Amino acid sequence: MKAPKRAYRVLALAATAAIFLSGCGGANDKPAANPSEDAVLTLASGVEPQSLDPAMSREAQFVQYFQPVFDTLIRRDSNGDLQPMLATKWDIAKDGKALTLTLREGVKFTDGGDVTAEAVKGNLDRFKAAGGPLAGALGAVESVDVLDPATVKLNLSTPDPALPYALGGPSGYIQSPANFDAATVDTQPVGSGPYELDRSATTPGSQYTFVKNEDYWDKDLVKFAKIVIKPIKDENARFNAVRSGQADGMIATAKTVKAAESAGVTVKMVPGDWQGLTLLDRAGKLSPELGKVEVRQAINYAIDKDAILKNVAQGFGKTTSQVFGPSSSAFVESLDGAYSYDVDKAKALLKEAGLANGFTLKMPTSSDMDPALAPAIKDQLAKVGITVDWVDIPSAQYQPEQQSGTYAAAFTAFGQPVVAWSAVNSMVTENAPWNVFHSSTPETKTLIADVLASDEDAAGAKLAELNKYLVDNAWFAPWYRIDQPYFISKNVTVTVQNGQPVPSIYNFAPAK
Amino acid sequence: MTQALEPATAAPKSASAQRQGLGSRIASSPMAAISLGVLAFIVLAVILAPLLTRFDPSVSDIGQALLGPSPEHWLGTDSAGRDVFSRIVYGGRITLGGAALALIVAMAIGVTTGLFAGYFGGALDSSVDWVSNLLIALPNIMILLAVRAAWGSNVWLSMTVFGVLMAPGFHRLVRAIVSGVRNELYVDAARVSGLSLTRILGRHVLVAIRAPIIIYAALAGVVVIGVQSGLDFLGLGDVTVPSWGTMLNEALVNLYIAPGLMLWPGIALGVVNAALIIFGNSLRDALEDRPRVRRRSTSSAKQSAKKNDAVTPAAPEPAAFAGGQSPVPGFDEVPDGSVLAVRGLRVGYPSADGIKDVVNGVSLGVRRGEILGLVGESGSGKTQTAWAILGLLPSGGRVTGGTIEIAGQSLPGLSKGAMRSMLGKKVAYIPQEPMSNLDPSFKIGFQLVEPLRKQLGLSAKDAKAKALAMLDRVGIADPQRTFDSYPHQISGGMAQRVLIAGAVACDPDVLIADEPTTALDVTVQAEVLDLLRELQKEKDMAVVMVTHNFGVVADLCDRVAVMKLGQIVEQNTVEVLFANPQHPYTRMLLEAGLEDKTPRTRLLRPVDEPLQEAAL
Amino acid sequence: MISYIFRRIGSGIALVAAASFIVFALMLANSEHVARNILGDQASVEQLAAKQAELGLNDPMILQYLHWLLGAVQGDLGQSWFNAESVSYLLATRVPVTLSIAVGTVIISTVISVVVGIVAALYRGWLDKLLQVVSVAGLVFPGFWLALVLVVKVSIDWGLVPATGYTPFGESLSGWLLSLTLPVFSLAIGAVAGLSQQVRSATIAVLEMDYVRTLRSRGLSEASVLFRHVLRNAAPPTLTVMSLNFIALMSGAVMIERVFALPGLGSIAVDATGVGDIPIVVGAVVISVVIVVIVNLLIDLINGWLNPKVRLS
Amino acid sequence: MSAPLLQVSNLVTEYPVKGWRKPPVRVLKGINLDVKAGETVGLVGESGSGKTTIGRAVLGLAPVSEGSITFNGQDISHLSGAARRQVSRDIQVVFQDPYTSLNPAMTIADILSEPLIVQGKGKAEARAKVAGLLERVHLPADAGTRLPREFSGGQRQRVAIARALAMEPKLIVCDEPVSALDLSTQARVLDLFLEIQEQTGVAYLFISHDLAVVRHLSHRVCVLYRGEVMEMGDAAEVTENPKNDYTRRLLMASPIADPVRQRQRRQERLAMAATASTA
Repeated sequence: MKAPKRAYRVLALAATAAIFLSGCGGANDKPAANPSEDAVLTLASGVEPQSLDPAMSREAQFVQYFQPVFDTLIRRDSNGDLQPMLATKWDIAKDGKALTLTLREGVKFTDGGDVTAEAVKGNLDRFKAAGGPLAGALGAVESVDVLDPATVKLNLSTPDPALPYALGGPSGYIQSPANFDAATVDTQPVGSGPYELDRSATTPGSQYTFVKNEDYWDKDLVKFAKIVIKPIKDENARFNAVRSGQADGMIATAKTVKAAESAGVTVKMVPGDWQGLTLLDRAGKLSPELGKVEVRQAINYAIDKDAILKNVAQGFGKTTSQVFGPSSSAFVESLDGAYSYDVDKAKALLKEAGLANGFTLKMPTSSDMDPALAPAIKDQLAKVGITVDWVDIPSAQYQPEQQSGTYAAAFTAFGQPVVAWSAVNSMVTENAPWNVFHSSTPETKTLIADVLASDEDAAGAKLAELNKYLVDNAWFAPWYRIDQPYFISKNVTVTVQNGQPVPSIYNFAPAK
Repeated sequence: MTQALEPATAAPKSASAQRQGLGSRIASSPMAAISLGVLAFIVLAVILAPLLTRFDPSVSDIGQALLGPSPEHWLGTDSAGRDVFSRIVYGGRITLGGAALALIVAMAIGVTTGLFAGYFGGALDSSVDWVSNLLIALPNIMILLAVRAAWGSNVWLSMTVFGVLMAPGFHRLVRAIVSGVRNELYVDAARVSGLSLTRILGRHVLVAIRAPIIIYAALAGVVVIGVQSGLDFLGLGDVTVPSWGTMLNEALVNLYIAPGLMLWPGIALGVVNAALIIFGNSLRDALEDRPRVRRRSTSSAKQSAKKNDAVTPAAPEPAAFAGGQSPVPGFDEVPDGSVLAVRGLRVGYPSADGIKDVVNGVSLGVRRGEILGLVGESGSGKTQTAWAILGLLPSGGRVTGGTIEIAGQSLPGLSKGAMRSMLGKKVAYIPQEPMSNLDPSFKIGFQLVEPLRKQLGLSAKDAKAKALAMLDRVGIADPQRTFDSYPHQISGGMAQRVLIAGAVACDPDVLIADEPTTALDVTVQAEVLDLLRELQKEKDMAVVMVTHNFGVVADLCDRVAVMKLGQIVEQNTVEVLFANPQHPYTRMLLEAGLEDKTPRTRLLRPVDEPLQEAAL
Repeated sequence: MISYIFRRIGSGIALVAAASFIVFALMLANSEHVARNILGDQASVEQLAAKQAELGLNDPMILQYLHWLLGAVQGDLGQSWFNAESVSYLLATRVPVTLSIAVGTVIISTVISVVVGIVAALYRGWLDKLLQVVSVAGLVFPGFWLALVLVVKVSIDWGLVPATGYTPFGESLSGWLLSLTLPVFSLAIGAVAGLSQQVRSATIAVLEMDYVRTLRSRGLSEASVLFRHVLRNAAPPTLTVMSLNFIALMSGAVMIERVFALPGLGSIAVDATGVGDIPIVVGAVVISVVIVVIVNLLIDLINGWLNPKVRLS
Repeated sequence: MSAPLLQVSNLVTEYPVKGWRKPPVRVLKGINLDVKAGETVGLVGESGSGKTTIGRAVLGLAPVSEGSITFNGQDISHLSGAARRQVSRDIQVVFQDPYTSLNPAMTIADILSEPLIVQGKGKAEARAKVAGLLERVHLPADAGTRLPREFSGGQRQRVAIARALAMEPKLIVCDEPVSALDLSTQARVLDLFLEIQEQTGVAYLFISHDLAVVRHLSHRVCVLYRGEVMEMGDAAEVTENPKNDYTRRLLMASPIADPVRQRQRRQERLAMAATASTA
């Protein structure tokens, strides 16, 4: 392809006439005059925000749409450690039932108002009451007291080890109280962040433009004159945007990495989801077979994780048997190898459970899953005698279907939060949204209670114990943790954000 | 997916074009036969999938993923380690089966409603039409996705729904043909024969729409396959069943690590699409491009038989008297001073066995102020001779021999531009059927003014004045009104006057009139003949009057030439020829006339009759 | 004439009402996961129930439809459930994209088809055969496949046009043209295949008409015969195919929109249908039916103008 | 005198006109005529005179708005369905256009046997009858296996006549059956009509625009103009000494295949037109 390139171009130019001439100089061949002054960061996002109201916001990929406008109370640095932002200091009460925040003084919203304790209280109250997607993150917060203009106290009904970390995300976005009741609260966000939304250069579903907040209190966080985020759902289209210089960053999948490298795109990796089966019905309500621990263990042994990791995740990741990631305090390294591929053992376990002749397991699948996964799982479970009956679900309904209690098990991919409690709260506690059948055993109850009763250091050990219990009892059948690729163009540099599939806005900088 | 289908594309011009069995038509077109063969082969392979493949299309071995072709896996394996060949073969069951289902549903609905709506018309027609407008206006993709969201992923369900959405295409196609067929005389004949409605619809109407439906279905098949595999490709289908679309979807996911996966499902889709399109197109061409016997509207049927020779000759009516008699001496005489002189003219058309001559050495000449009648039955080549003189033979036809001279200018070999400048000014043409010879889309005035400006270089104003004067001259009572009318707003007699005005407007030396009164009522005919006679005198033109009517010849012509099977058999002045016909054919023609015959007696000797016409 | 237009508009309104009802009913048939889709996987059961009630999903279907209809007749298509914007605004941002693609495709494919079809009709023979082969080839390759190839070659390897996205007309004319070039081209190739055949057939049919011979006999130039008389008479069936192509493009361009990340009507409708954003889906259907009705009316009026015989009284 | 076979009394046919409250078009304005058994009645008129509509009304293909059509004593004006099919045994048709009156997709034998089978004849019986019919119209026996397109116009018209004869009708409506044929073919088909009438005693309602053809075949002639009967009477009388002005005009307008006599006739016609316009 190298030699005739010039000829192609000449031909094409001749053939396609003048209209191209005016638009030929793309972003790629124009060196930025002064990167820090007028640099533009263009990101191709895989998601599109439903609303720019913080109360309606979500974690993960969505943060890139909110971080430019809103400061969080606490900032998660790229390691996932907490750093001061609007709050300069935070203290957890001894019994874990209160969190006191000391606020930075002199910070102003872009509408001119001050960031005060009242404003923070207003935001927290509103976030909890609005019933947004993450309202549960403040579930433990009973009330918020304004102690003085620079201090707020969050009173908790029960200890919540994940709360400070949560305040580094959506529940910690602070918007101007003047905007609370504005009709445009969803579309014209007003915060104290490093950038402001330029509504005139914004088209929902196609482009969101943020311009530099000239008066921002921390100049170090403002590295671009403008940030443009384009929601592009199709990975190929995102990749084309980055390859052709129309975008500087994008979230990707393992299967594109090789092509990206050969196209000269920089590939960054961050520890990502754990993938595998979630054995939702460990209580055996829907599928009595799954109620038996031997069966769940057999499923863990039956899957050739290495083969799937190699083929589907292209080897970018590490096999595991636990749902907690290395950066969380619940992580127990040895549990990664708790279940290794062993067909005979799986068969033996099934026999032990009285299911020597196997059984049928109905699971949902959708086009969002890698096409190789469903057949591979079916094939491998068939080898131990379990027949998988895949039911095709339209991709948008896939996750709701999993949570609807229709299926005893499902293929899932979950993030591995830095704070272990977040994972517990999402998957293990009795009313956790992903504990679909509200499974609970005396052991889990005790361990969870112990975790909440312990201080930070002791909690780690208890969480590890809970982890071990979940692995031993095979509540899940994790296969591996993937490395999540993120592609950037030559125009920017980035530091990946631990615990988040895409880097935070603060992590980007113009290339020198 | 973005292909729209229009019934008219697939429909032949008329149901009466179907004068040949469907099977033989397919067989007669090699492209159609080959593409049908390819389709049949693929369908057979897909049906026999279990015999052809050694692997279950959905059994995977992830350890064997993305292998290249091997004796075991002929086309390699996919990203889950499934055998690509068996997935292609089994996938065809879903893709082609789904398409077939959609087509069957669309046909079942569309053909039924089209049949009844087209046959009965009225309120039934308009209500079905409204529903079909609704279905066309509904965005197909959204409906399919909504159905999928409502009732789950199921290729058979969604293809059934898609069939319903496609039904309007068949409905419109069938409705249009049936409402045409309904007025065909053979349907009337069937009704008069006492056939029941179901029998008429089944035996007479359905037969006429069979070929167009098949053509349309072939092209609609391409659309269905496109939509179905497109949806699967986008991940909007059922991923648990193998189809060519889901294979493409898998290929897209693995685009950068195994681009080859695109290949086989792509080829399968391409081959089927190409076969369908080529089948449809060549079947349609077989319908359209055959030598066509023109369809006549009921009102113009009078001249229909004569029109046969206006077309690439079909089997000519067998002459009542077997040929063989040599032409009467003087048959090829070209009078001195002829302003139009044709010598040894031959006109040929390509046929299966090379060029076939339909005009076979015709010589004739006309002097200024003289009217020559060119008489003959259908297939005699008289119209072909007229067109050859004008240089306006239909596509395929050409002068294969002889010379034509008009006003000293030798025509064959003349450049197109030079010929064009002769037309209208040196030689002009009055056609047979007035209505079909005026462009229905333009006002009459425009059609008169346009050539005046072009040929005489008149200004718009002068051309209009001249056109109005001409209309007045040909006896049109209100020239301005006619000038501003569209052709369908005036009567046939008036239209013929307009055409005569157009022909003589540039004062041509020679006027070729091809059966100018055949389509007219007899009273109008008399008036038009009077007009022609006057104009000819006034402008001192040489006129060739092509006709089959000896009465017209007797009324108008000075001399007459009798044509038979592409040759002139006798030529003389009218007085001599009518009084003393020499050639047996001329005699037979005159004898067949009804003048001076005793009513209710036989016209011909019965003995030789069955023999001749039996010679098919 | 005026009464004809009014009658057509009336029938169009009935079409819109029927279409919206059908889609509404279909969408409501599976709306159980809408709240979950809106609130995400971390939402609690109580939150879901509250959302469900807030959206009115607990009301009887007919009531929900009437509620929507009441708003719609006042020009209010409601609020998207998945986006904070009003349906009208969201669709207003999408319609120009889709119209640009659809109109562009129709124009380009028509220009090419008319040239190709007429050349084929005039010269027949091997040239005709060749053009037929080429046009068949255009249908063999699916548009999305073509688009995938084109984007890599033309945009990425050669850098001639942007690989993704849509530049609004108002922002930059050249940007707008460039962003449309590839999508329109990949759609037009398929459209040309069908349309050029149609033009060819129609042209051949008109060329065989008696009046063409008569016009030639008056010494009119071939160009005048062809471009004035033949084209005008061949136009109505061609226009009908064009309008059907256009209708198909209103939602059928979704694959191309996906490949080029174009924010068109098709992609928003597909996404909205998937997640169950009923106001958007119904709104999109209403918009596209309205456009279809308008286009059909225009085509019929043009056909009437072209063909005085069917001119509507 | 016996009752006529066909009695058309005060026949009015109207067609609705598209559009709101537009009055219907009156194509026939009270036609009276009759056909006796074994008789040929010629209907002559120019286009728009309504002659074809009369034939179609008799055949049940055009509506009877007012008046009545009686056949064999039975009022057949408004028959439908089975009753109409019963009558069709006795009233048959030969249409104008030999190219569209035969179904192009059916063989001649199928075309001819179809009405027989419909009327309850067995297949074998029908086939046997087809051979006889072909013979009667002087077509070779093997013609039955062929398709209409393999025949010339005249031969097709013979097939159409055979089809009409298949039912052994009492009346055949002949709607311009020879106007699409060449002169020599026309002569042979006219001879066939005469021959068949001699053999079977069938009555003809013979519709044509050509006065000469009508005169040659008919016992009585009926001249139509714009939906009204101008003149009806003995064929020779009407066609040679017309009483009606219109009939006279019609007669004078048709040219004679003899230059001398035609010149005379032309003079007469022009003179007549001149007096008409001065009058």
